[in-house]
Amino acid sequence: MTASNGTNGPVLELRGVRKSYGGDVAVENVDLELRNEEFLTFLGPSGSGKTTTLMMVAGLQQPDAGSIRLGGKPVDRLPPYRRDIGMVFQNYALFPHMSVCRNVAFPLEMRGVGKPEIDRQVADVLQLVGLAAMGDRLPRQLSGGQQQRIALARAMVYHPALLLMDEPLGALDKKLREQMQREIKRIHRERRTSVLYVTHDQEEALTMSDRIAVFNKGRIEQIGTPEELYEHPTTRFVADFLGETNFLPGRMGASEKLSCRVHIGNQVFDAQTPAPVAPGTQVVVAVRPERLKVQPVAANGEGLSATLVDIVYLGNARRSVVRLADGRQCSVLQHASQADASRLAPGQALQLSWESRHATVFPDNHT
Amino acid sequence: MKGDGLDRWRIFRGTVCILAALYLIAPLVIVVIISFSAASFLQFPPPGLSLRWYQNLFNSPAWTDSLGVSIKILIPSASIATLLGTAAAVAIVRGRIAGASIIGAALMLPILVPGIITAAALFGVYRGLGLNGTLTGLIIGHVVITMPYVVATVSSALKTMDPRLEDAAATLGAPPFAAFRRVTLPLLAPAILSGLLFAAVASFDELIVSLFVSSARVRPVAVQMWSNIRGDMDPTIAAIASLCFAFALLALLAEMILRRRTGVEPT
Amino acid sequence: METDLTRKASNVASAHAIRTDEADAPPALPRRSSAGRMDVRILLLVPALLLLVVAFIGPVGMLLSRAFTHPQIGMQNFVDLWERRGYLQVLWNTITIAAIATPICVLIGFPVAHAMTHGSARLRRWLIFIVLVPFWTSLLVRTFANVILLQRNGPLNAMLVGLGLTAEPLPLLYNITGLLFGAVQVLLPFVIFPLHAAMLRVDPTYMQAALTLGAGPARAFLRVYLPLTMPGLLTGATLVFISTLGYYVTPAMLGGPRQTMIAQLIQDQIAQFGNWGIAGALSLLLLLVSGVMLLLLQLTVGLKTVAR
Amino acid sequence: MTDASYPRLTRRDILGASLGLGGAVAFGGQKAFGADDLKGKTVVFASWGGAYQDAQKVSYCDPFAQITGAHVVQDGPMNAAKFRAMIEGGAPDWDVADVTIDFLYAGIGDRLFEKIDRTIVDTSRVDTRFVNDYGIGCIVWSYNLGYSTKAFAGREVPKTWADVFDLKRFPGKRTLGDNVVATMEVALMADGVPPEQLYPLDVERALRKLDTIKSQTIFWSTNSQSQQLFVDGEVNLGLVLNGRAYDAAKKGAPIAISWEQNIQSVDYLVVPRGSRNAAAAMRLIEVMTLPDNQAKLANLIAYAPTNPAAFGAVDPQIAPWLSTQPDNIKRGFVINAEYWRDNLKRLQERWAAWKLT
Repeated sequence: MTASNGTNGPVLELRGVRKSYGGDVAVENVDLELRNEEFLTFLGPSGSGKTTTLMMVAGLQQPDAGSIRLGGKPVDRLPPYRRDIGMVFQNYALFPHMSVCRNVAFPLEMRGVGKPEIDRQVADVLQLVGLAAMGDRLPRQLSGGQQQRIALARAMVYHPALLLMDEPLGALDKKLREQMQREIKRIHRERRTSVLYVTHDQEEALTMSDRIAVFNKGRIEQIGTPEELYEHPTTRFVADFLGETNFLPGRMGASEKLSCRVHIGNQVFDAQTPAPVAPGTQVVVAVRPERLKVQPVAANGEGLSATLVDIVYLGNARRSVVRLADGRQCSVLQHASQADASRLAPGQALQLSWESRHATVFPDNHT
Repeated sequence: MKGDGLDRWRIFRGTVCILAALYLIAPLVIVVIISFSAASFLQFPPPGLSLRWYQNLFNSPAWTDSLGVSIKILIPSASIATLLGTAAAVAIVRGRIAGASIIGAALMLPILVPGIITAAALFGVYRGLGLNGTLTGLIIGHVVITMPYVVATVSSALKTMDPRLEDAAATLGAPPFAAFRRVTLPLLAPAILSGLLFAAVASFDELIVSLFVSSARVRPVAVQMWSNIRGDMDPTIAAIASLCFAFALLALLAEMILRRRTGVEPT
Repeated sequence: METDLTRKASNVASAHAIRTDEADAPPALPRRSSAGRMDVRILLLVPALLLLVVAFIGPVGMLLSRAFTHPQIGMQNFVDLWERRGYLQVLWNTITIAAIATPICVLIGFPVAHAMTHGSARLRRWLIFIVLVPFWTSLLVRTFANVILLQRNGPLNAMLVGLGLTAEPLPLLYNITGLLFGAVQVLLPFVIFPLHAAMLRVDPTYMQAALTLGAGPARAFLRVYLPLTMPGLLTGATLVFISTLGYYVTPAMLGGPRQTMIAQLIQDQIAQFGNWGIAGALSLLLLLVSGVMLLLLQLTVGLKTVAR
Repeated sequence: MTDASYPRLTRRDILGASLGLGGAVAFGGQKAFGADDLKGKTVVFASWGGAYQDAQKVSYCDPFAQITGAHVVQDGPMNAAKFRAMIEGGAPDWDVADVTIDFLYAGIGDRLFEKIDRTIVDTSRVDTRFVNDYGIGCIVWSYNLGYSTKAFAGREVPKTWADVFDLKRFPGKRTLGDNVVATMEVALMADGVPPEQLYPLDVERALRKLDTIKSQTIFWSTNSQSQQLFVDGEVNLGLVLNGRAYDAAKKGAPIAISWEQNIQSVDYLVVPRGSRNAAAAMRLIEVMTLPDNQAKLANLIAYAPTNPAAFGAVDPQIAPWLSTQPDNIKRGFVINAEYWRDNLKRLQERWAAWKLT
């Protein structure tokens, strides 16, 4: 349990983990550490290997290579029922023939906990998830959100060292999902559990996680705090997958450490580069829509010239679609007050600009 | 025009359904009525009503003995078939076994191969083993023939069952046997019971293997009925047939209730 | 009771298949391996497989091998089969009867399956019950019931004469009429359940789409509905066909000597003449014909699934 | 084989039997065996099913069970192939079987039977012509032309076998046994062969004759079925056994028989070789020979006794139905059991092949 493993070492450690099905590689060379009490999320499109990795942590699948350590101890040879983990499944996997209480009591019974203790702990955890009154119901008599809480209660009633959650909110509607996100965060804080969470919903990942590991094609593209990932993506995939990004084609100029210059059309801009790129290489410059500034064409002539195509009303914001000289379209997000101030109209000639720390350069390796 | 065509189709469909229902059920109803006949021959409608054929049935040692034999075959064979069939279904559906689907198909063979072939084959082998005319021989034959039902019923229930329930049990600390006993088995129970019921009904009805393998001393009801139908068609057969029909109806209703109560179904 | 057995198995299987369709089955995970190593659950298969091999495959193999070894080694039994026209006649009878019974079953079964799938909830429940009842009732009992129903002075003839449809009672028993009447009755559920399962899988919006796209109901049916239910239809038809091939009780009780079928011949050869060789050869032919039909089904339905 | 072991049965013999001239008249009742000495034993009695076997149960088996305490299991119908298969298998399931005379003769040659134990069975009670080393005659009976009195009410009724083959004068379905024995004789007589020239049978001629009515004929496989066909009105005329016709008529079926060209035969009780209850089986045969029991059977199903002393107790109303009635003997002939002994298997296969075409 958490106590035994102190606050120093990682709860979970993956080294060079690999898994393939037949000839298809599902997970390739994954290295990862999950710190104590951390909420770590695996984010990625479907088929990116995130669930497979989770399953290997749970012991429900076996890695072909690499090692997995839980609480510092290798668990490669341990079956799921001997690993100190709790898991919440996508469709909850509540035992349909058992009442809520019996479901939650199940892991305690498996651990040989005495009856009075079971009753006490079940009552506690049902209290925690706010369903103390539902103990005698059968799972099918509960709503989706309630089932989800029971699944959570069942997975944590025995204080496992690590809680695994596989797209636990996937089946809920948007409103309920947001409510459950807050709930899970609250429980995470109260119980000080370490959580490994899988989702394909980037917003969910951004709002809930301490850190996010972005999966793509069986590999971890980048791992970091939500802010790091959003503001400083290290790969084009991350920049693209997480939030919305405009990619402007250009050519690499001189660079020094993380700073560089990049040519777009016949203009030169400052930007950042997460990895060294040889000068002259075709690159793309990634700029978030909310970081793009638009101005009517002005005398000083700074920025890319563009034409406003359309303005989309989003309530609290406005999205402007602009066309660049080469015909590409870009998206610009303005806060309502900002937008109202600038009073643009379709057809208007504009200039686009950004601050250099908000522009990231990636090699143009896919079109 | 369009509505016309659909309406005509509905009328046609309704007519076919009514005729088909009559076709399937009416003969059985007639047998039940004749079983209460007062006449010595199988006449319809019966000239009068009586219970004499039921009395005849229960007073005749030939019938009561054969009923006893059928039960002595049915109980062990249905139990063994259920046990072996369930185990095999679990292995095929849940085990990671190379060629599981081929093995599954092979287990269905006894109901795809015409009964006469199975019967002749067993009869031939039993001759050398002295198993013809023995309860053991009949029980083995009935297990072979009824086991596929259990395999089919249990494996289709297993396939419908969410495999993550077992995964969940494992992550919650249940070793495989405990997971099976606490989660899989209770969820499969309705299917297993339904398989058992089916195996019992099939064993009771089984004729061809029994015909080859039984003897005068060990003769199940189906064979007794067969030789009577071939010989002496008096309404006693209608009486036993009505009882068989009632037994089948009860078994079917029980199975339907079981099926409705399956926990996996979100009804 | 061979047919009895097949029919029940397919009942169980399809009844559960229906359930699979109705309940939404969990999506298949890329399958897991709890243990990674060879699964110990293979041991659970041992008793069933042992029984299957010792008490079924072995004995059937021995029966079939007698075709080549009894009374002496060689192909003599097949030469005999070829030379005695009677035997081939029976094989031909058997196939003809199966070939007549199958389309009748499909023609009656299709509307019933359709009503069972698309009718009102009450109608559906009743139809399923009505089709299941004979399924669970002993074949012997039902065949006996047909003897009573069809006899010369039986209720059916009484009704026909009463309605003035015929002056004289019709000969309905101990001929092809009687046999088909009994056979189709026993076989109907075989075709109804697979069809029903296939129909459940047809998304109703397809038919609506076809109708909005300008196809008349008849055309929509022929071009959309029928092709989509074809795999179920073919499965049902094949089941009917091969179970008819193995019929014993029905032709023995309802047919005449001209409707003697191959199973009766096998029984006669063993019980009356002790000709194990001929019996083995006939069994082999019977299995071969059934096997070819199943193979054809596999190919057509298999290809259909690929094509879609 | 000497003639002595196969006493040729003649019409005169049967006539003699009916008049009680043939053998020593038995008296003295049963021998003194201890009552209930077979308690716990089970004896399997195989016969031809239906009304006949019911009558045998009441007349032979029940008294036997009462005297000895043994339990009798009824089985059937008797089937020659099954009988042979049992003997080959080593442990026959049956202890006593009722067989026709042709099978008795065939079975002696093939060593299918236990020798009758004359220390148990008092063979002197039975007409000597029905006593064999391997079986004791139990009934004398005949194949007859039966017809529906309802179908032919107020019209000409069929009399001879030729009438059965005359689809114009006697329309409707007819029935014959699904058995080569007697059917051949019937067809040949219908085709004009006089009874004394029947044997050896011209089988192909008989089959050609049968082809003419094949589509109109239902072949019964058991005697009970032959009764049922008349009861149900399924057929209008055809081949039945005299006792079966009597039983159907007694139960109210519209059936009458013609005695023209009737074919007479005898059934024997035998003990299959290797029977595990041979001694008990002999006791059952012994009980069968008692006159009271034979008379009881005759009164139930109109099959004639083999114990001449039994005739005294036969109901006079039954007499016209008995094949041993002098008038009935005169109009019929006795089946050639030797011919059938020697040709049965071959003709059965020919018959099976013909049926399928």
